[in-house]
Amino acid sequence: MTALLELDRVTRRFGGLLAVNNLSFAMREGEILGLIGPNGAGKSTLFNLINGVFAPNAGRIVFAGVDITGERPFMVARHGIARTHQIVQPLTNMTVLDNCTVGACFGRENLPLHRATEAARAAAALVGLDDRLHLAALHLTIAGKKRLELARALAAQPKLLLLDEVLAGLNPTEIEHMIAVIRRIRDSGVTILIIEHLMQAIMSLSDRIVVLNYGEKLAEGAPAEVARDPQVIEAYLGDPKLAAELEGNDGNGGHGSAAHD
Amino acid sequence: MFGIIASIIDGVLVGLVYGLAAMGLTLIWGVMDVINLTHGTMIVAGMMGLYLLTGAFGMSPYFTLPPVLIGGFFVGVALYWIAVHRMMGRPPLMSLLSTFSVNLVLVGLGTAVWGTALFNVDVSLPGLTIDRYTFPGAHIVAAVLAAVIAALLYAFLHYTRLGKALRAVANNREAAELVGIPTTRLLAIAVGGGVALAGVSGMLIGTLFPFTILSGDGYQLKSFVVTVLGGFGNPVGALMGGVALGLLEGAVTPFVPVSWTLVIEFVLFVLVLIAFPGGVFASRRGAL
Amino acid sequence: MLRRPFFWIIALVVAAFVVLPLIGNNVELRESLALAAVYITLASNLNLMLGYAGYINFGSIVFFGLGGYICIWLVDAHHWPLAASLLAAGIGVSVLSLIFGFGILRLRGPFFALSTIGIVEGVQAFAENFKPWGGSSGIYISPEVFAPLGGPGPALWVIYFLFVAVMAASLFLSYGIKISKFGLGLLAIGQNEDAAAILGVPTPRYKALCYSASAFLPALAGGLYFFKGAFIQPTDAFDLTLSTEAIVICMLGGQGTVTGVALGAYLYEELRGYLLTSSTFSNFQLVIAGALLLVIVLFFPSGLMGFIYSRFPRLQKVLE
Amino acid sequence: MIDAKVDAASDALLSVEGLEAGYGEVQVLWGLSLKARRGKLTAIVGANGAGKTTTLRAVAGTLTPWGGRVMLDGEDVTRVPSHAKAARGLALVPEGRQLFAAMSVAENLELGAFSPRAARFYAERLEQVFALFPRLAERRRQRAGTLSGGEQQMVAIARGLMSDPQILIIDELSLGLAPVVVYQLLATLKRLKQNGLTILLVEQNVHLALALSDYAYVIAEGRIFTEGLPAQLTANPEIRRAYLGL
Repeated sequence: MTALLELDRVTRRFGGLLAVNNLSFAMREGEILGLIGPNGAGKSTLFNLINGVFAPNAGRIVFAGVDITGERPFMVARHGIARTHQIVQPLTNMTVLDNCTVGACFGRENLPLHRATEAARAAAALVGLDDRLHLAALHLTIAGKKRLELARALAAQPKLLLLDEVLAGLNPTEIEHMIAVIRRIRDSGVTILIIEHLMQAIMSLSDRIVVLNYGEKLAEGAPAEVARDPQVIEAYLGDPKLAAELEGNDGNGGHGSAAHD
Repeated sequence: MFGIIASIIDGVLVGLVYGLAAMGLTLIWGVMDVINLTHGTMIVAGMMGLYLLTGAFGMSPYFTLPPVLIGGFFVGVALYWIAVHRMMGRPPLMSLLSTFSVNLVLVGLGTAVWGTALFNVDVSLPGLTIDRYTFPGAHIVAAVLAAVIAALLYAFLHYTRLGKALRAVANNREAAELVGIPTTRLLAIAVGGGVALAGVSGMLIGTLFPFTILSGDGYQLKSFVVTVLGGFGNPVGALMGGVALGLLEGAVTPFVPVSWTLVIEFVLFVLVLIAFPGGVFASRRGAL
Repeated sequence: MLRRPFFWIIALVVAAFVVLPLIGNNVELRESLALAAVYITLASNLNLMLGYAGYINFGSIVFFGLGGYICIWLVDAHHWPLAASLLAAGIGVSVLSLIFGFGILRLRGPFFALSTIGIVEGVQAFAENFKPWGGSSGIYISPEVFAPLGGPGPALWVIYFLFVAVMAASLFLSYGIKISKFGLGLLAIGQNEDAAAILGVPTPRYKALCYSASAFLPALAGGLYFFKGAFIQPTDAFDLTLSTEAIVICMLGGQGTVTGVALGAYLYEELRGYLLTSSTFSNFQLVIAGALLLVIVLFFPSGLMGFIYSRFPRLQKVLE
Repeated sequence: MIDAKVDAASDALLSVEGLEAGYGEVQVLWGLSLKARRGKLTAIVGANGAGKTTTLRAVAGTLTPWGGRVMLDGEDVTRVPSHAKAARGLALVPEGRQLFAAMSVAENLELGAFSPRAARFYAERLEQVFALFPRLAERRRQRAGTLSGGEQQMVAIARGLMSDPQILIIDELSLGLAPVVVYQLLATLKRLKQNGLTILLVEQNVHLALALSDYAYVIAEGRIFTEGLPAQLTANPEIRRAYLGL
């Protein structure tokens, strides 16, 4: 098995809620795997399990042949897994360069400071932040902060990159730019697991898609297959049959205009 | 043997008063996640209230309770507007620093006026003698009063409109605002209530032991220990924690020099915190 | 480090501390500068925790007092020479705080701060009950111990230069850490501990090391301070006023900056000197310190250096 | 009483005009306008991060708008604090329920009627709410935090209703709920509407939202992307594309 990342029956509970339930999948080296599902399906929890913010209640997570189940986040980072956050987490009062240098210093390569600075500059350049290296992170726009998340993760020179909604909140031009950046990163040999709500983007970016719903795997496959899957359509758009039924229930007008097939 | 049991019982009596003090700390923490570092000084303020009112106006010690309670409430409301209000939404360390600095000012003023003289308020009540052991009357009265006030607080929080609104603010501030509760005013009331409780417990402690302007630190530490034992943000837990601390003090006093009790309590404090790293409170959050 | 201008700025300050009191054998200035050196030492080491890692240590005085106790005890009871006693005090306190640090630094934010208050109470109670340290009456050392330093008079000069050396070491340590990888990790922890851990900063180890590093030089300063007074007792050694003042100084100058803390220490010392001599304010030292801190926390949380940086952004590169 | 004379504009109970809002330095809403008409159910749909929740927070006042106006029943309430809006009959059922988790169901409902106006009708309202959600009557003594997701959403809606609202605003009704539960809740909303309540619903489940609403807005990037009668919108391939990328 040449899987870079392998999840084996991973489960995580929060109180009575099964956030991730008996989930298994594997990632090949060099692929982009898209992770989709409705809000609350367990996608961000899954990221937190992989990079050690939470430990799973059951199951195993194996990365590059090493069992990393239950390791603390800073140990996971050292193995070569880097991530971005859905809600950006910049080191607010530090400069863009310092933010990236932290990533480079403590990432997979564990670089000394002077070499880390070079790696940080390169990562910032890749995402197009090289003109704002000495700006404090808090002064960046939301798009800038999203790019910073990515640059910081890249500076660690990871083998696996976890991207959590890097496109959300960006305008179309910024999205286009970000997609190009993600492609470039993949071409440089980094494996990518990406959560995204912008369907067009994730469908075109991903080699394969895993669909989560209620913490379980609903479907897995090529983007086109997944998009045709009736279960997936239901999870996203809601059940058309239920909707029709509800509409049929409507006794006395009030919203007759809502009729549809 | 009865000596030890008597010592434990006496410890529990005093522990109830410590529990009341901790309720003041935990009320503020539970409602707004602010640790009030003026707590110890507010306890001393209650003691001084007792001393001054009994001395200057010749009031009977226990009749100083209402003025101390009311005065404490207004001092607390002022504390909210001066040091806490601007800290809402800033990192928690900032409210720690702001209440810390107010405490410096208060302690400074207190020592400038009164120095470090030892004060003693004599309540001269008959004790209750069982076998050869006498439980001081003041301990019994203070414990009963503490228990009554704690019960009243519980009733206030659970059976009045304002109390329920306060708990709602503790549970979920944004939702409280959405159902029409003026949350800022309630935060001020919570600090007022917390300080009033600290003051009253100080007044009660003043009837038990002599004190100085600087006695606050030790009692503040006890309040922290009690709060951690009972679960942060949980007033009933605080009372139980007080009893537990009193039990412990009563049980060790016969064997260990008094000056060690603070050390033992501190070690307990750290151990409990470490055994439940954030957990004791996390699991009890919103238990108010 | 030698190539950076800031290194030479520190060196210049230290040189001034050495030279100025020697001009005309100015003993009064020497005593005032000695106190400033103590403030700078305490504040800049506190700054490692407060300004870099973002953890408030209300009880930094423990390092100072415990260092004093170990040093005095070794000098008095075991007749160790001063240098060895100081070193032993520094190492002893650092090791103790490393062990403590791994424990209490598992507590986040306010809980860590609370436990540092508890540590002061705990250690003070220990000192009051520990017979070899004289319990609550403390330890007096006989003036004979000054003999190897050339008698009481010259000894004061030696001690002063040692104070300055400890201060210099504190400033260089602060600066050295700030420009190192270790410092970068600490700053990241101070900004956002969770994000730092996810980026790979080994947070538990770094915090404990920082706590321990911030203990060493204050312990030396404490050893010197009480050696100079030839007397130590629990209420002096663990007086919270000094830790409090260190916090005020950090916040006044600007937490996280080396210059700010030194500047804050100097300004605070001046202010305090004025207040102590003025008849109105001499009793209100704590009140003034508290009011000052409150105003800073409420209105100027980034302190003097924050103000300077915002006015002169270029200075940020020169004055760390 | 003067039904015939009211024109479409004054028929709006809630009207939002040119709303701008954001967090920190980040602007999320860029001049968004919409109306919720009396006695109708108006839906807002849109992708994640489009600004739906921000819109509702700015309307309810838990987020201060940067610009634009919020009119409730003809009065400008843009700067009215959140708790005072609640007293004027604007009830927001926030995303993720936001119950008073450690308090009982009954206490949650009682707090819903906190404003003096609502407190007068407390008993009457409680009866109505229990009739609407019999399950809550059974669970009235239970801590709200220990209920199932669907029951929690019921409490959240019921708490909103207890304030005797003129308009009930619901954010992400179906979030994390099983379809059958969502169906029941939506059926309840329909009954409420038939009783004359004005409802503004934000919903990810486009099919259900459109099936139930009288008028709908599609938000994208902090602006109104398109609006119209549900039938017009469902026929629109743009919406399918925005949601599934087909």
